[in-house]
Amino acid sequence: MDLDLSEDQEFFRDTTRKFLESEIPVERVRKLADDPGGFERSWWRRGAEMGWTSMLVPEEYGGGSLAGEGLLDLVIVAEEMGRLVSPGPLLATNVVASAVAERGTPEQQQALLPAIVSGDVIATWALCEPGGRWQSDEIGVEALAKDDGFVIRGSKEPVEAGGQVDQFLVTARTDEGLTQLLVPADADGLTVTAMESLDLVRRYAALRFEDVFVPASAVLGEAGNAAADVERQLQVALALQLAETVGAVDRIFEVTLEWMFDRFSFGRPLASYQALKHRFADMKMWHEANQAAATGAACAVQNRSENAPAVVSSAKSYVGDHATFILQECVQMHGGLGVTWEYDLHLYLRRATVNEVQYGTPREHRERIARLIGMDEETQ
Amino acid sequence: MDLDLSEDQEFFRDTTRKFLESEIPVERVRKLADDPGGFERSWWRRGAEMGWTSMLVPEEYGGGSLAGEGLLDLVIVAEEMGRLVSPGPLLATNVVASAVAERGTPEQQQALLPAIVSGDVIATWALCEPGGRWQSDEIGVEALAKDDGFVIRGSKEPVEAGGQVDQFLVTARTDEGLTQLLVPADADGLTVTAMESLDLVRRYAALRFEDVFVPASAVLGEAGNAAADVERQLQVALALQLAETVGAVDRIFEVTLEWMFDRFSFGRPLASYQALKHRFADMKMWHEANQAAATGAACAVQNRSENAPAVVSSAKSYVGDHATFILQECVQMHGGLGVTWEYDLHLYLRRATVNEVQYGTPREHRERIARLIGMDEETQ
Amino acid sequence: MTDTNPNIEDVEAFRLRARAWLPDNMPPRQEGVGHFRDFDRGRELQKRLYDGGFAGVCFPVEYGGLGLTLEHQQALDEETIDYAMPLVLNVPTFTIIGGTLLEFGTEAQKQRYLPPIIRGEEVWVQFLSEPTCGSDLASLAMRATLDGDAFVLNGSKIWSSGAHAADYAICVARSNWDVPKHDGITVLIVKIRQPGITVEQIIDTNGGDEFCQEFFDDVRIPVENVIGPVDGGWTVVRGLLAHERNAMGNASPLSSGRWLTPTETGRSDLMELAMTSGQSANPEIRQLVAEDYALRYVQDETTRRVGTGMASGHLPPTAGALLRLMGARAGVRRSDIALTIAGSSAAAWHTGDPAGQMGSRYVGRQAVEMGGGTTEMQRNLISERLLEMPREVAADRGVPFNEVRHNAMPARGNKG
Amino acid sequence: MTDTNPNIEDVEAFRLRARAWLPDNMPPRQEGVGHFRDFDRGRELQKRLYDGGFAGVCFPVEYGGLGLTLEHQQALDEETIDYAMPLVLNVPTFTIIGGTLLEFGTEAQKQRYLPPIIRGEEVWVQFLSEPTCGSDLASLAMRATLDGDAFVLNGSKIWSSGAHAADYAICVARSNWDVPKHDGITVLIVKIRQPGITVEQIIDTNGGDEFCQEFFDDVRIPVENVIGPVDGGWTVVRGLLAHERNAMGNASPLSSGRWLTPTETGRSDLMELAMTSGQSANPEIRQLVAEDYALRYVQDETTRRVGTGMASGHLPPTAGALLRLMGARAGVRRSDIALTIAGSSAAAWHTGDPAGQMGSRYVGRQAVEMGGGTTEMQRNLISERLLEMPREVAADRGVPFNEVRHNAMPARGNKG
Repeated sequence: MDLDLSEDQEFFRDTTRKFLESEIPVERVRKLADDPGGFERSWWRRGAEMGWTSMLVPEEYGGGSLAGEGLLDLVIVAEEMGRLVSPGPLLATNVVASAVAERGTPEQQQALLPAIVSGDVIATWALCEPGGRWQSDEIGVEALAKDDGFVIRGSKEPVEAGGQVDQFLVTARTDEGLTQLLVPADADGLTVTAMESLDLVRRYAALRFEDVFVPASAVLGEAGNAAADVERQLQVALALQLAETVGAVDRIFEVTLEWMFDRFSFGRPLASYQALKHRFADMKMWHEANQAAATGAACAVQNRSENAPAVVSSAKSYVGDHATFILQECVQMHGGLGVTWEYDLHLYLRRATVNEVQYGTPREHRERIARLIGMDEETQ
Repeated sequence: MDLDLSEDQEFFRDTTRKFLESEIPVERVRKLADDPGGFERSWWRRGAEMGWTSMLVPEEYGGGSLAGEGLLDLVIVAEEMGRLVSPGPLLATNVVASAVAERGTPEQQQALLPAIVSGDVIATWALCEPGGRWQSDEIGVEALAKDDGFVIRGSKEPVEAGGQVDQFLVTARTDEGLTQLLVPADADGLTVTAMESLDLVRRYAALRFEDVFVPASAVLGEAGNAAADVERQLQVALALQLAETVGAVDRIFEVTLEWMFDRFSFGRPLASYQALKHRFADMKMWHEANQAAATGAACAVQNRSENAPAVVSSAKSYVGDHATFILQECVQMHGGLGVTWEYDLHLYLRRATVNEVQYGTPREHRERIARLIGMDEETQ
Repeated sequence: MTDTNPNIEDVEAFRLRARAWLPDNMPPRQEGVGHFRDFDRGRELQKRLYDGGFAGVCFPVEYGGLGLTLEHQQALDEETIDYAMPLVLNVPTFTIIGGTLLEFGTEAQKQRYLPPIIRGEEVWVQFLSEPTCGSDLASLAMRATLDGDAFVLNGSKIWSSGAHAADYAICVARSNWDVPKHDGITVLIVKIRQPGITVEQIIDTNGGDEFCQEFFDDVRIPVENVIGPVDGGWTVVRGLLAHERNAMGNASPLSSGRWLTPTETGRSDLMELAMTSGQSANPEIRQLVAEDYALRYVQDETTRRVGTGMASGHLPPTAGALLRLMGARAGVRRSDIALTIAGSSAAAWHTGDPAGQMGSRYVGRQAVEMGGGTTEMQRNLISERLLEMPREVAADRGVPFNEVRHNAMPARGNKG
Repeated sequence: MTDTNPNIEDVEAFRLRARAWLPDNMPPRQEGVGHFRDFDRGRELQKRLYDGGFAGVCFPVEYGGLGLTLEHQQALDEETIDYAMPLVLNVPTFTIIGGTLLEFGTEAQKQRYLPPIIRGEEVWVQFLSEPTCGSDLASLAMRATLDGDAFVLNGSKIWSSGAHAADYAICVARSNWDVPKHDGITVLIVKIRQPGITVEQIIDTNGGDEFCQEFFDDVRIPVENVIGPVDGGWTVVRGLLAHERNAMGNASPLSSGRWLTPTETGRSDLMELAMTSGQSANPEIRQLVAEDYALRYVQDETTRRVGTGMASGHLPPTAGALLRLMGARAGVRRSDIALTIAGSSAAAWHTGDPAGQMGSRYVGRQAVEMGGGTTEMQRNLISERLLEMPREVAADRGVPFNEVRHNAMPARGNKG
């Protein structure tokens, strides 16, 4: 959480928190574990009314943010959802909304944005491919020009909420280069297969494109020249992912610290044992650093800072390593209770682990940093 | 230290320790820091009398061990030398002695072994090459057949005690493959340049071979077919290096544990603080593991176990990572005193650090393990 | 364990007899996980060994054993390395329970309980931990009230592995609340399946159901089932824990057959995953697989060193805590490596992809830091017992148990 | 620091005046290491700023400052980013000493000592730690005995950076041994070069000579040099430590000019080493260089977050301990990375090879975990003050100092 939220933002945060706490407390999340979709459309529409899908969309299409910095408002929602391991395609839908808002034709915008803002349509980004490939130069799905349109071939996985959405934004490759296409979920030749997931309510699917035809009007942005758009989408995704992780850790750190005071051993509260106190000091430091990194990344993306690519990867790799570490420490502090299904902690650890490895692992983002800071250049 | 030394070995250890404590205590090591050679020949001869150079040599050449397991006796010396950060080419000379004893012609053995055993001749192995190359397939120094002999070209560095020895064992490459040659220190065309060293008394040098001619009788073992000999030498070197490191840590762990009882803070001994106690528990565990690994490696080399290559690299990589870590923890326990020149701890940290990165870094040995356990084989 | 009998069978003769008998009588080795689901298989295998005259090698003849030496057992272990063995009965049944009964049991208890153990007929577990105990085992609050010729037990036990599939338990209870915690403890033999005892399986974060919680409602245990003195059971508990550490250091003579050591099992699961996921040439992945290999090697050597050191007396029995600590840290590291190798497949995978297990494994990784006493307790033990650093201040030292602050019993079904 | 004066110069006017003045008056930036060898350079640069009317921006006018606001100082910091600045005087002279004198000094002390500080004429250090103190600063044993109009000081101070090249010190001594340790402390201003004070440089493990130890033999300090109440100096020390933490969080208005943040300095030394040693394509080395980059970025952001949080009151002043802890851990990690990149060259190298520095750096790496209070003390602070976990048992709490067990003073030249 940024320490310097505006009054409007604080109010927004409080409203969001109250809504989530009353509408989708963790007991409800547990029940959704058995739901094939992992969330309910009607609930998502109500979230949309709260502004969850409008922050990155211009006012003319029903969008709007608190003070013109939509991403900084949206990360507040992501963080609150992290605090309650909420379901819902917040990241997925907003990445697509943002891409369409920034690069779509008026027709594309009119067709998609109002429906996304109202919560009637949900969308996701089909970026990653089998074998953990997600970087621009690894994209293998082909889009071949044909009859004033494109034929798409190849596989995308894992795709977040792939089995639940109405609309895909597919990152593919034409002869000219990276190209993005808007593909409806019911397109002919598209097979969507549910995958298993570590998270209780976040669903993933594998998409198989077998000669899926889309008209030229499906291209988002410029065919063959989508690299910058893909980078931007990645940054938006990471900013939201980071905020969610930080929110999850924040909640568990609070709960665990409380536990330390309540639980006694040898007649003393656990909180009085120096070996444990020192581990909490480290956790507190890492958690402050995680929050600083997540806030810094969101600001860099919001402001389109020149160094945003390296900043988001720095935050992603640091938070990826430290968030799950803190949560594992919190499991340990709880003793046996911490490894039981019935205690909520593992729901948070699952979410943070999923976030750690989706949209690039910490290791992959460090490799990206090495490239971004010029390690491939000639030695001077 | 192996927990199950024989009575003879315990006696040998005690004698060695007493000799080192009286002849070369740490204050004396500090004075040798300014000596270009880092040790005195006369002292080395007295060590030789104690058996430091005879353990890997057959009795016919004046050698002999306690009970036929020379390497297991010799690691006792290495460990005791580690406890006092002693100078002297123990590893360097014994690797050559062992190689000549195992693979030398009777002439080579007669020429070198008695003189090594008496301490009159010291020798070292010139294996490593610039850029941190030391594995068999990286050797670049050439030995070209010429006139019933070989012409050697190229650079070897760092070479332990390279500026102090009488005799080099050079690992080179002929057209047929790896070849080892015995080269006297005063050979024509050989330039020896002293290098700087992190250790106070262990010296290294760079060797430059500019068309150095040696007769065919200089070949140790079989020309072109030395890979197994090189592997064996590496194993002997690592067993000795590991024992020395373990000895260094053993001494500092003792001293630091004592310090914890003597030093008071807030009216309590440092030893009473749980956060520090838990760090000592970890240190104790790593140190036991280091000792187990070093003993296991020495046994595997002594017994020529089939898995000795992977065993020594496992021990080397594990001990390399953990020995210096323990020593750094001990520095921290000492506070400011631990980072002063005047306090002895840094001498041990220097020795352990040098051992960590010589004859392969932990990282390089892990890469070696990956190869040895079959990661380059086809997936089944 | 038994006096050397000059008339006992020679070790080599014993070995050869086993070598001849095994092929026709024991099935080939099949590594299990030591799970309660193997209990029945364990009973059957042990019965076969018993019928062949190879059960209870180091147990005394008078209680159904063979009265032989550790060397005989080791010879049997070597001969049976390629055969299926009832390994699941070693801990706790043979080593911890058997050792504790031999050390502290009455003659009648030994006569009654040891023979069925050796015949593989009765499987035991331990009822030690309680929901309110945490690391402080001696703060247990199961109430044992003397009523005529029986103790009446009320309370709850937890973290007993496979209790619902076992027959008997050693149960530790509080018989006196007016004295400091160590002075009011009584140890009892409890038949698990009897009125008043409800066994519930606990689902862990990975969906596993190994652990149980037991609820005791007015369970009557006859006084002849008390092991050691009434109110003086803490000595028995300490002995029991020593048998446990011995077993962990592979230093118990009551153990029969052994697990393959990690370096004997060939390719590790991590290497397998790296190879099959096409990452065998990735230098960072190679580092991790090799680190795991080295760690397993060093762990083996450390077990050998500490185990023989405890056996020879060079190391005290508490040195077992070093193995427990190392095992836990290595287990955690391995889960981290597994996650890194699995990468994004740990989060979302196709059914059947082994990489998909690595996320769950990571989520449940702390279990190894809790079983058999938390890692923090091991660090206390090592620093205070092995290194003799000062003991932690215990606010309950010398204070009657009923005046000490305890944890409240969580409500059943509490989610914390 | 000063009341807002409606007549003060507008921030933008001040900025433009600086922008116009700087090119002809200040040399270009050159990153130093903040070492005492830069003291003379610092004095000279500060004199130039003073002559140009840019010194002591937030110090009150009555003590030689400009009496302007933090915004003025920030504008000056921005304008001077490409110029050499007397950064070496920021800590401790301007921020810690200046701040402490302003907060606790008498009017006469402020009149006497602040103007020469602002003119760059007098450089200060802190005499806090003692050889027997360790982490427990309040256990200091420098003896201050009142004798007429002066305190007579006897004892030793240690770890004062560059004391032999400085002019004055704030010195903390014990004036009363019959009360608990916090209640008998007096803080004094000490001129360093005077009879009875011997300053010795300590050689560190890397051969550096930054730190000093001072020996006091009957040094008379006039009572007017006492800061704060006699025996009540612990309040002053706590204030001083708060100024120190503020300075570390880049949150002190008395600081002038700033270091480049790690991400502003371009290629890190680690990246440079990786590139020049031909390892830029090695995937593992790339991981490490990138890890360092990420760590530096996150450290910058954390400093910003915690610094502004302390300034706005969202975080208490002790939050500075988070930065100190993070800085130390990151420094240690960087030394480890440096060693890995250097590889065998860290052990043996040709003169002039930068890789050769990495071994020494590694050997001296713990220094960052000690300066400004050990990492362990930071962890105590964070857990006990920020997280409000229970305080450690202090055996000396409420006990007269002369009845508490202390460390013996090591003999001079002791090697431990």
